[in-house]
Amino acid sequence: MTIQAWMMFALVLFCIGLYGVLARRNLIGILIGIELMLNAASVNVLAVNYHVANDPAVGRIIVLFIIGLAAAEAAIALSIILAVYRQRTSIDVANLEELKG
Amino acid sequence: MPRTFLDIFGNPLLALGAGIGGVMTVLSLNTLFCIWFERKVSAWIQRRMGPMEVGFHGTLQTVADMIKLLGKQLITPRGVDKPLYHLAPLMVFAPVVAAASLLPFSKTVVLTNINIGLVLIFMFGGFAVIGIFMAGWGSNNKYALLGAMRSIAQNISYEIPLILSALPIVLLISAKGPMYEIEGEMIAINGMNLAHITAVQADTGVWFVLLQPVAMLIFFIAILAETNRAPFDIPEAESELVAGFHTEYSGMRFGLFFFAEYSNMLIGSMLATVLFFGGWDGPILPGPVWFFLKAYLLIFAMMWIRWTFPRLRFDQLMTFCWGALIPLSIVNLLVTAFLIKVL
Amino acid sequence: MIAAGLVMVLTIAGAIIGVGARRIVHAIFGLGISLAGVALAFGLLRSPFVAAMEVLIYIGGITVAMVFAVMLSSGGRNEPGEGLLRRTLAAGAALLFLVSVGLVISGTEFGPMPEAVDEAWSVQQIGRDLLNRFNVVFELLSVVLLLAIVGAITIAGRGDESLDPAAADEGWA
Amino acid sequence: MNHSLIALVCVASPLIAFVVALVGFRRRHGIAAGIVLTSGVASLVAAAALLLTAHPEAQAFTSRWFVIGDVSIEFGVLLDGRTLIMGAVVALVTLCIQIYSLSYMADDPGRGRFFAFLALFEWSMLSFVFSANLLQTFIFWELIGLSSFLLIGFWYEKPSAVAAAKKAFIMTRIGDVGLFIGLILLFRATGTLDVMEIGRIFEPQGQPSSIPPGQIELIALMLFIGVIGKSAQFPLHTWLPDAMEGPTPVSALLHSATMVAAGIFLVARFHELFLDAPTTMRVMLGIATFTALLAATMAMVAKDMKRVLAYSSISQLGFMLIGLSAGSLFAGYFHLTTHAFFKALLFLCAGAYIHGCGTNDMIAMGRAGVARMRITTIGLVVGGAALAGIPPLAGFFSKEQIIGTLDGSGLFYTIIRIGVYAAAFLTAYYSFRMIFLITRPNADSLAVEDEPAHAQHAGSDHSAGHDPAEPWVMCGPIILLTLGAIGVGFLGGRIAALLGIEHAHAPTLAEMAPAVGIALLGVALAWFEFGRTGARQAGFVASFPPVQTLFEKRWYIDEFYQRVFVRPVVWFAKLCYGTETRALDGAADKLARGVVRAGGETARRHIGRLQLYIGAAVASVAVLVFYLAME
Repeated sequence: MTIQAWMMFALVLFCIGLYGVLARRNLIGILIGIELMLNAASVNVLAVNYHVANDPAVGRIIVLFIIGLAAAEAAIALSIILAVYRQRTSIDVANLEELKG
Repeated sequence: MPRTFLDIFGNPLLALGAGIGGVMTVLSLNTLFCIWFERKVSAWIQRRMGPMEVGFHGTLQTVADMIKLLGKQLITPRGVDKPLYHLAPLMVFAPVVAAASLLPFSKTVVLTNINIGLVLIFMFGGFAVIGIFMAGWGSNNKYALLGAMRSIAQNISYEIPLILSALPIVLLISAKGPMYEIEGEMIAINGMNLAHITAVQADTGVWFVLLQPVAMLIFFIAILAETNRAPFDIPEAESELVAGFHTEYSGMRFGLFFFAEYSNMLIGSMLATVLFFGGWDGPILPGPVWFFLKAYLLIFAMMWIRWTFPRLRFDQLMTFCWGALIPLSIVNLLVTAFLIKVL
Repeated sequence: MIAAGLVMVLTIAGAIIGVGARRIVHAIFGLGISLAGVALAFGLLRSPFVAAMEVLIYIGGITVAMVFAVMLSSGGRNEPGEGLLRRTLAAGAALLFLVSVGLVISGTEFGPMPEAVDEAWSVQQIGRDLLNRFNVVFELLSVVLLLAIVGAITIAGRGDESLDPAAADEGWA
Repeated sequence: MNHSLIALVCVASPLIAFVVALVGFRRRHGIAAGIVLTSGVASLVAAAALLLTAHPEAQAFTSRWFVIGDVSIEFGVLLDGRTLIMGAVVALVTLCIQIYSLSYMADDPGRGRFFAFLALFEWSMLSFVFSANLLQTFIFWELIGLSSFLLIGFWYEKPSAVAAAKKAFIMTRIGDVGLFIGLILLFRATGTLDVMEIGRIFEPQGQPSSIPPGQIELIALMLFIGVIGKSAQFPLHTWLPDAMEGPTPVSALLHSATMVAAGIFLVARFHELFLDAPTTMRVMLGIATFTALLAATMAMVAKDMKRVLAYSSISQLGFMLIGLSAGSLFAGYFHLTTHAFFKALLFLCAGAYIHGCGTNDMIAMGRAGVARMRITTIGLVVGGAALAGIPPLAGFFSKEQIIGTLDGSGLFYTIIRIGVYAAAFLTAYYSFRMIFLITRPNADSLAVEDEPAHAQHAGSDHSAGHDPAEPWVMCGPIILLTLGAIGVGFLGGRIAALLGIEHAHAPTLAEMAPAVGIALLGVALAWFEFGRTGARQAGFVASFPPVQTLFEKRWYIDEFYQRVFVRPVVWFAKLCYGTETRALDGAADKLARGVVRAGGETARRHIGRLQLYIGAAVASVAVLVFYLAME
């Protein structure tokens, strides 16, 4: 596999995640899309790490950091989702438009 | 150092096939044996005879049960979430097989010799959670769902002390490194390689249970919880939840859950054996025999506990994990690290 | 080559289920499949440890947490699907991004693959770098995780308060 | 048991007691007091053992704390004559005061905390005395300040106590800046932080060649500024009289062996350095003499017993500095030692009286008949006589030594000598004024009581009628210190030997004569004015009302500070506050309100569809990338 193939793969994964973020109305669905995008970034980093980088430890550590941050982000996002649900008994973004202003 | 199946068979596909075949055989025999053994142990503890009719002292009873299970009608209840319902037994079962193939059964031959075997085993343990949830959710049954929720909460909570109590071993091994001589051969030692963990114990003659008794206790308790054994069998507490997440499963699908449960017990015991009891290390008898002997002693201990202790309440279970086991294992880890640094 | 292709197909199929499934629970399982595929891809990219961490944290942690969130919130009721316009717009934006960045990728020349010693690829190297070179980042990440835990508990706990006025007196705030 | 271990016990046991008592038993007073007392006994035994088995030459036991560049910072104990004597005195006096506090503080709701702080104080002082390193010296110097702050402000419900604590802290802090600069300069000049090493550098007769004389003068001056703050010399002396707002045992501790003694001890510690700075020594001599005189005049007219004692402390500290700066380590150090005993004794007596009759006013005390507290009164007479310098009590020997050292000639020394004689005379006068006012009350005299509101002790509901009680727990320390005040004076030879000085100045009768004469003159005047039957009980200063007022108002120094420093600072602070709240905050508020309004306006024009925004952003990025890729 060439680096281009891996990067295209990551790009496709990223765009699928992007579609999820843009299209879903369910907050958890949006979170799923975000996770996919983060994973695409990880794949990209590791592909570069494998094919181009001189020091292969760095890329893997970056991915570990991404995973850790994703865990933190997911925890916060899910707790917000729960709080929103308790407030509105719905996790549909359409109902959150009153967040404005 | 041990040779892997890949070394022996040459062809990766052939090695894979042989490995899966071997592991499946071992796990199937284990299940058959354990079911009989459990019945006998419970009978013995309750002063009864247990199965006596089929075969010598009922040894063939499980086989008969198995045939009965195979012949049963596979009922798919109405309203189940079909893909999840059907995939669930597989998702519970597959990680078990994968995990079993990572353990060093003998001194000379292992299935795989991976530097991060310990992490991989925990990783496969993490997979099983998804399977349980699929079963509970897919069944479209409130008891199954409640059972699954409890099971997942319990599993992910107890995974933390499980890993934390294994880490001191990794520290102990790594402290011997980076190069270590085993039988005249210098190897780059790795704390997460299960074969290395066993080899170091066999080489020094000190089983880690002597150095890490606290970690061993925590590990054993966590394994009891991870395999949903009593006194942590709340996810399938009969009086509350019928049969937990596999309430709606029948026939051989149910059999697969059963199979996975007993296989998990075996893998947990084997992992404890590798980490704390020197794996295949032992005098006179060949390595694999020692290995299984130790593992089954631990399984016996699990059964003994199951038929002796009452079930915990769910909040007690969680408090015990977060309030006692995790702090204790962290303290144990810190003390170990400190001592290694100082000594 | 074949393995990589299979992994990619698996990952993308999982991702499509993840963003396309009507039932949110199915979407989560799609995400799980996709994450497993990503983990396999990590393995192919010579980073089995990262792959193990990916599975442990993403599948064992994040998807499970999502499942819990589903069970604690909507309970997996069937939501009304997204409108066609919404989906088209989203797909358009994503496609636009795909095409333009894809053009950039395909137009870029990458250097040759450098030779790295086996030692540099080992797990030990990750550990050493994590605690030496990237020590500050590591510490920062632990702080972030701690804050995330505290924040998550606070936010989720405050919801309880609004439901149960008696608990409000004990109060998290 | 080797010396280092004993020294460790001596220094560490108060710390342990402090931590245990404060953390574990703050609310269980009995246990806290027990722990602290045990540690006090342990310290005393250790200090006594060290003193009795002392080596003739200095020893230092240190261990490395950290290294900066080539300088290694060592922590540890330095054992030589100076530290051993001071350590023993500190341990003994502290223990006496701790025992005394058992009774004095018996009803206080916070006495667990009190005892813990006493232990902290003892630890700071002992560690300071024994310190082998300049950094350690400075750290514990500051800790002494902190613990005295805590103890002076112990009754923090009382605004005056809080103000006094703050005043003590801030005034001494002014000096500490000087000290810190001095220590840094000293380190720069010598390149070492080791106290013994510094002693060796300055030891040889004549100045060390490596350091220019001007620099030595500067270092000495800076150190002396620290001493001025800590030991309450003019012009930073005003905190000490106020510091009696703390419980009386604290005053006893502050004025005798710990807080103020630290400054004197610092001069004694670096006496070699000071000897190499003759100009600074003259300045010190002048300031010390002036302080001694100034404080004595204040003590003459004060009615509050603790205030009299506080002024006398300032005055006596001046005497010590006179001895030290006149070039005699022994004279100053000897007076420091003896003073610790009789001043602690006098404060404990004052505490007992206050405890007994509930007022601080000596005239009221006398009229309430406190003289019937026999043991306390004996202690008062002995202590007062020792303070006055009546032979053969402790104060006589040391003061005689100090007067004896002033053998320089010239106008400066003549003035100094006259000042010292005057101060000694006034000392005898005011100490016996105090004794007579208490022991020979005279209802027909002109003496006027202050308002009884001054009653300071917490449980002060004692009526004047019945015989005040003298609990044995209070009497024990008083008796012990009485014996000390009588006996320590005879130990001069031993102390000189420990300090490594030949007892050079063995006084002859002729040399003693001026000191004794002056003291007796003061006593006689006091007798005439206060003691004899039918005395007017109004001092001779009362005939000159302006002078009387001047003395009573403490020479208007406090007022002067209030006008010159405090008011401008307060005014400036108010100005800053006004600027801050009105101008800056107002501006910031306006700015913030503007931002909020702008945000509100924006938000109202906002449709709240995050996904649309994300999509738009991504699409624009994509277009941009596309454009760039096409370039």
